Amino acid sequence: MAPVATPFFFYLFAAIMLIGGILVITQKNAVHSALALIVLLLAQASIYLMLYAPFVAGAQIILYAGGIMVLFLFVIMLVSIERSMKERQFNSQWVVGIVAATALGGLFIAVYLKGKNIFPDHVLPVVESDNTQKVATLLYGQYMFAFEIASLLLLVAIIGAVVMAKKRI
Amino acid sequence: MHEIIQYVESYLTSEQTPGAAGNMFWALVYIMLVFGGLSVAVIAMNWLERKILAHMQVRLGPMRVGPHGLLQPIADAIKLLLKEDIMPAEADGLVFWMAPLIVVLAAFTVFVVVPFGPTHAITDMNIGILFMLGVSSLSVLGIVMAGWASNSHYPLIGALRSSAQMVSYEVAMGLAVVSAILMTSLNKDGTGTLSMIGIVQAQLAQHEWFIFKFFPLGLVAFFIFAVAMVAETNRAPFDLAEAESELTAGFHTEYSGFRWSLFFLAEYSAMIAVSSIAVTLWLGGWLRPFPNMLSGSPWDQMFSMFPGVTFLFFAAICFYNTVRMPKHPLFRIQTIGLAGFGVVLGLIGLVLFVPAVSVRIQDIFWFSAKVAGFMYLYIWYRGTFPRYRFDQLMQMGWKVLLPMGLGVLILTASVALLQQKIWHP
Amino acid sequence: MIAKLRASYGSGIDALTYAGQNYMVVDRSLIPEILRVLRDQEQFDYCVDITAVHYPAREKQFDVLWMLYSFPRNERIRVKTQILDGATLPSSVSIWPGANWLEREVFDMFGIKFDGHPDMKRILLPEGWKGHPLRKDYGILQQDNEWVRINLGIESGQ
Amino acid sequence: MTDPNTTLSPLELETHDKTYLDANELVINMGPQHPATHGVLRVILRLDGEKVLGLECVIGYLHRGVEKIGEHRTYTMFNPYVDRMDYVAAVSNGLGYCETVEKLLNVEAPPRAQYVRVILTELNRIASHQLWLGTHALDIGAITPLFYTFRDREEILKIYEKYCGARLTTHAFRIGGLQYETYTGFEKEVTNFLNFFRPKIDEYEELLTTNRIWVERTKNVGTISAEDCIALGVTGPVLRASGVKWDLRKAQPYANYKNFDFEIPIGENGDTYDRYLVRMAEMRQSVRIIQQAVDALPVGPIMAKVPKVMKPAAGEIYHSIEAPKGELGYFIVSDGSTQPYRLRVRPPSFVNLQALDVMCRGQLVADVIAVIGTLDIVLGEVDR
Repeated sequence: MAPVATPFFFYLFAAIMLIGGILVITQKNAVHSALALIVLLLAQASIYLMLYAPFVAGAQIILYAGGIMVLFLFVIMLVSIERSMKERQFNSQWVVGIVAATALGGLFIAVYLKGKNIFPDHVLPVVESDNTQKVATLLYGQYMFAFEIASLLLLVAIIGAVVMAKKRI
Repeated sequence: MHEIIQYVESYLTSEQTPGAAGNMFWALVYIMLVFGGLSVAVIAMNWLERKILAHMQVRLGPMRVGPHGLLQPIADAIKLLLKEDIMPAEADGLVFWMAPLIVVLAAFTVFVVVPFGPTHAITDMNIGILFMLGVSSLSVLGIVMAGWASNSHYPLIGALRSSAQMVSYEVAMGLAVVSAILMTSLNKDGTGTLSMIGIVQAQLAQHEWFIFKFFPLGLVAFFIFAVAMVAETNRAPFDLAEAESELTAGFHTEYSGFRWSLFFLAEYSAMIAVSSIAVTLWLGGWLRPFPNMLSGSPWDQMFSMFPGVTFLFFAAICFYNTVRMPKHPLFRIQTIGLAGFGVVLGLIGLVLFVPAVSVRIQDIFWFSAKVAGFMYLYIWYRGTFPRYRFDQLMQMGWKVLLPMGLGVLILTASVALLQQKIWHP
Repeated sequence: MIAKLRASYGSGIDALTYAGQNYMVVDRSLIPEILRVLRDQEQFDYCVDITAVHYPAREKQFDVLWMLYSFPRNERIRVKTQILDGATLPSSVSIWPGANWLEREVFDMFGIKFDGHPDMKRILLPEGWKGHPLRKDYGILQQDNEWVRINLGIESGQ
Repeated sequence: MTDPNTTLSPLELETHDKTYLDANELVINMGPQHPATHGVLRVILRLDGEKVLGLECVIGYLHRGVEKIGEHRTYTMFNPYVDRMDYVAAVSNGLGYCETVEKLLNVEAPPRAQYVRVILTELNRIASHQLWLGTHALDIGAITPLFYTFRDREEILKIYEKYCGARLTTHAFRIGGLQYETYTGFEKEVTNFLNFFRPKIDEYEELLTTNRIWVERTKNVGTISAEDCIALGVTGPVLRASGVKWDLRKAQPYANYKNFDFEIPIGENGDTYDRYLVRMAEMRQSVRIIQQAVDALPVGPIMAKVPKVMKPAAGEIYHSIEAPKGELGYFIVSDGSTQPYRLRVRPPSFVNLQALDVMCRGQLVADVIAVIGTLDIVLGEVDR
């Protein structure tokens, strides 16, 4: 089939992600920034798709856009927006932020300049169809232990959250 | 001219979905067909729900607009479109405007991967079912946004309720789905699939619908899904968001006119979407009933007659009612209209008897017939059940369906493993 | 029963019967203990109704009545006492919780206060209503005219 | 409801703890305009989150001063007014009033009138219970029973209409008997209705009694003990559902109920589900009574000798009947004139409504709606 992984689409989604990210941090209204974050996540999902990683894209949509962001929205909506909109945005750390951002950007540029020949110059042939199976075999074969550890951690986190949230048990 | 015909035939005989063939034109045609059919289905559902519910409740339902109220949905649609579109003064304009769009988008996009037949799907993703669950879960966002943006209490609580409900029932739903997907991997080389078409073909290959697989495991999984999908679509008896006696209309209280009709459209197409998931995963998608018991060409012949017979049956009903119409000059137009409707249905039925057509159409027919069964169930629930209390709802989701789902998943996995150990060493 | 009560409380109780219905007229001073006794010893465990009657001509303007019923004995009795206008009565909510609203209604309609009632306020009529409608000297028309004058700005609602 | 907080979800609660950290108990208002308060009842709820700590009823929105009107009308003129109190059981009100005045006048309605009165009153009990069932089920979310009950109630109203021309506020009885002789075919129509109605009760029960969701919504909801009932003066089906076998038709027979044999259905838990079952059984009992009454309907006069201008001797009388909602009592003080000197109505709904507080304590907010429904109050009677 005709490849969708054309530069045009890449730049399109990249631009969407950038705009979304900027909106996330600049919006005064928390709900708006959350929505911007959702846009960002969706664009990211489509970039995964362009990388022939449909499973990751699907997981991204379900977990982040579908699940986590909904909970975000809950919490944001339940605190009164009016108050948070009135008060001055909390940005006394902008110096640190800028420093960190520049450092990261510099790192990327350096990698791009120096490490041209580290990366293969041609796209590896990826078969889309067995992508999911590959992920599965890797997760449950090679990285079984790490996977289980991660899930265990999540379980602990969930239980902790429940215990802390529940006032009257 | 000749080329065009050849082109069309070349497609009709192709064994691929337009998406898989990378054929943009046919993909467009299919998108048009699917969305057109969907809209028609929603309109029909609107009329059917009102009529069936009415007859369950010893009423007549709509009778005035057109014969037996057949034109009622259209009248409603016109009314909704002409209605003033009110936006609350304090509402958050952008979000308020976006919410219905998101809901409708999510509800419609799902149908990209719904397989009406081996080749009758817009496209066939290899993460089909994942895609469906993911995109349909996006509609929660729209609901939450709608509730919040209305900047009013009823919608906010309604949105909180319905989204909490949807999020918590998605878990049980997902577990049930996974147990069905596990079953697809029970073939020689033990590779399962997430693609909707692949799932149905797996059922075909295993000569068994997954609802009967590992009896009763498949049945239980199907039951979990069937309950979860009602809660997922906020329908009775889980319609707490729209509980008139408590909240007015839930998250779309402040919406009116066209925006409201978008929510309506989304609700019904979401119902159809989840039903088609259930049909695909457990009821063998487009496969005709009794593939094993009644196999062989004569039976195939007979079953290929079904679509035509069904339409003729509808036509017969129309004619019967035409005869029963009161013989009064005021009713003449209605009588003629009903008769005309019957004639149209009858003609469709006759066309469906043409072998060339019936061969290509019967997949779609069986799929739609199964989905229609679920639609009737929805209406039936609504006519029969009282409403759950919110805590009872959550209890059912987390304390009953979730453990059941986990148990079914584990059992299915172990049984499948054993089977593969024994049959395919 | 009456005899027993008589014996214990002396005069101030006289039992009467009209149309086969027993009622006793009790002196105001005996009210609380009589009711308590009726509930505790005579098993009149169900306070059917509390109401009052207004006799403007009399010097003791109000009759207050307790209508009691005994589930074990399947028997009714009315306790009646006469009080002055403005005089108060002990509340029987502690004896029959159900007396709560009934006493409130009596207060609402007659302006008879009950001491020791949890919240002695109007029940049927809005707060700030003037007068007590079921008194004989309560003029409907004045009330109505006043109301329309205040709320509708017209002279008479009739 | 005027404040949506009445249907807090657990998530909602969290917010309330978040936003007003000091307020762990919130007061919310429900009604007077609310689909589930059956009229203009206003309830102020004190909530700890979803749990009801207590509530206060604000009534009187429908107060029409019936008792005051009674003092200004003659005995005959006041008769139609009583229909407006419990307007879904108008005939019972009429029966109570007429019997009270008859006691005062010391006359007895002739047997035929008695029987017709029993027939109409029991029909009315059925109609009242049907209306209760439909609305109660609707509050809990079941739409269908409403249409079933109204379809069957229609038959009863038709009988009333043919008998006295009115459907709802039927001024059916007169002091001393009846004004109208029954129309031809009355017995037959009533019998037809009974035969038509018996299976219908089973139909309702099929819809609800074993319906899992219905049972979950009603069992152990709004439970009240027999002691509380008696202490609060609660009567009628609510009292019987708590296990007290007390029905004025048996305890102190009026009209001619002693001639009929019927049982008093009682429940044991005193929860909403039992009250539902009790009312269902009462409908069946009413059918029995009506059947007997129709079979034994005597011929004869329908009006006793009562003076045109009624001047009962000075005295006071209290008489009460078993209305569909509970004990409906009339207390009349006569001063020998043509008008009652004092006319007091003892309404069942008014007294039963007091129990709402006790029944809702510790329940969830969504249950308050169910409990209001199961108390079967009529605001016209509460406020009078």
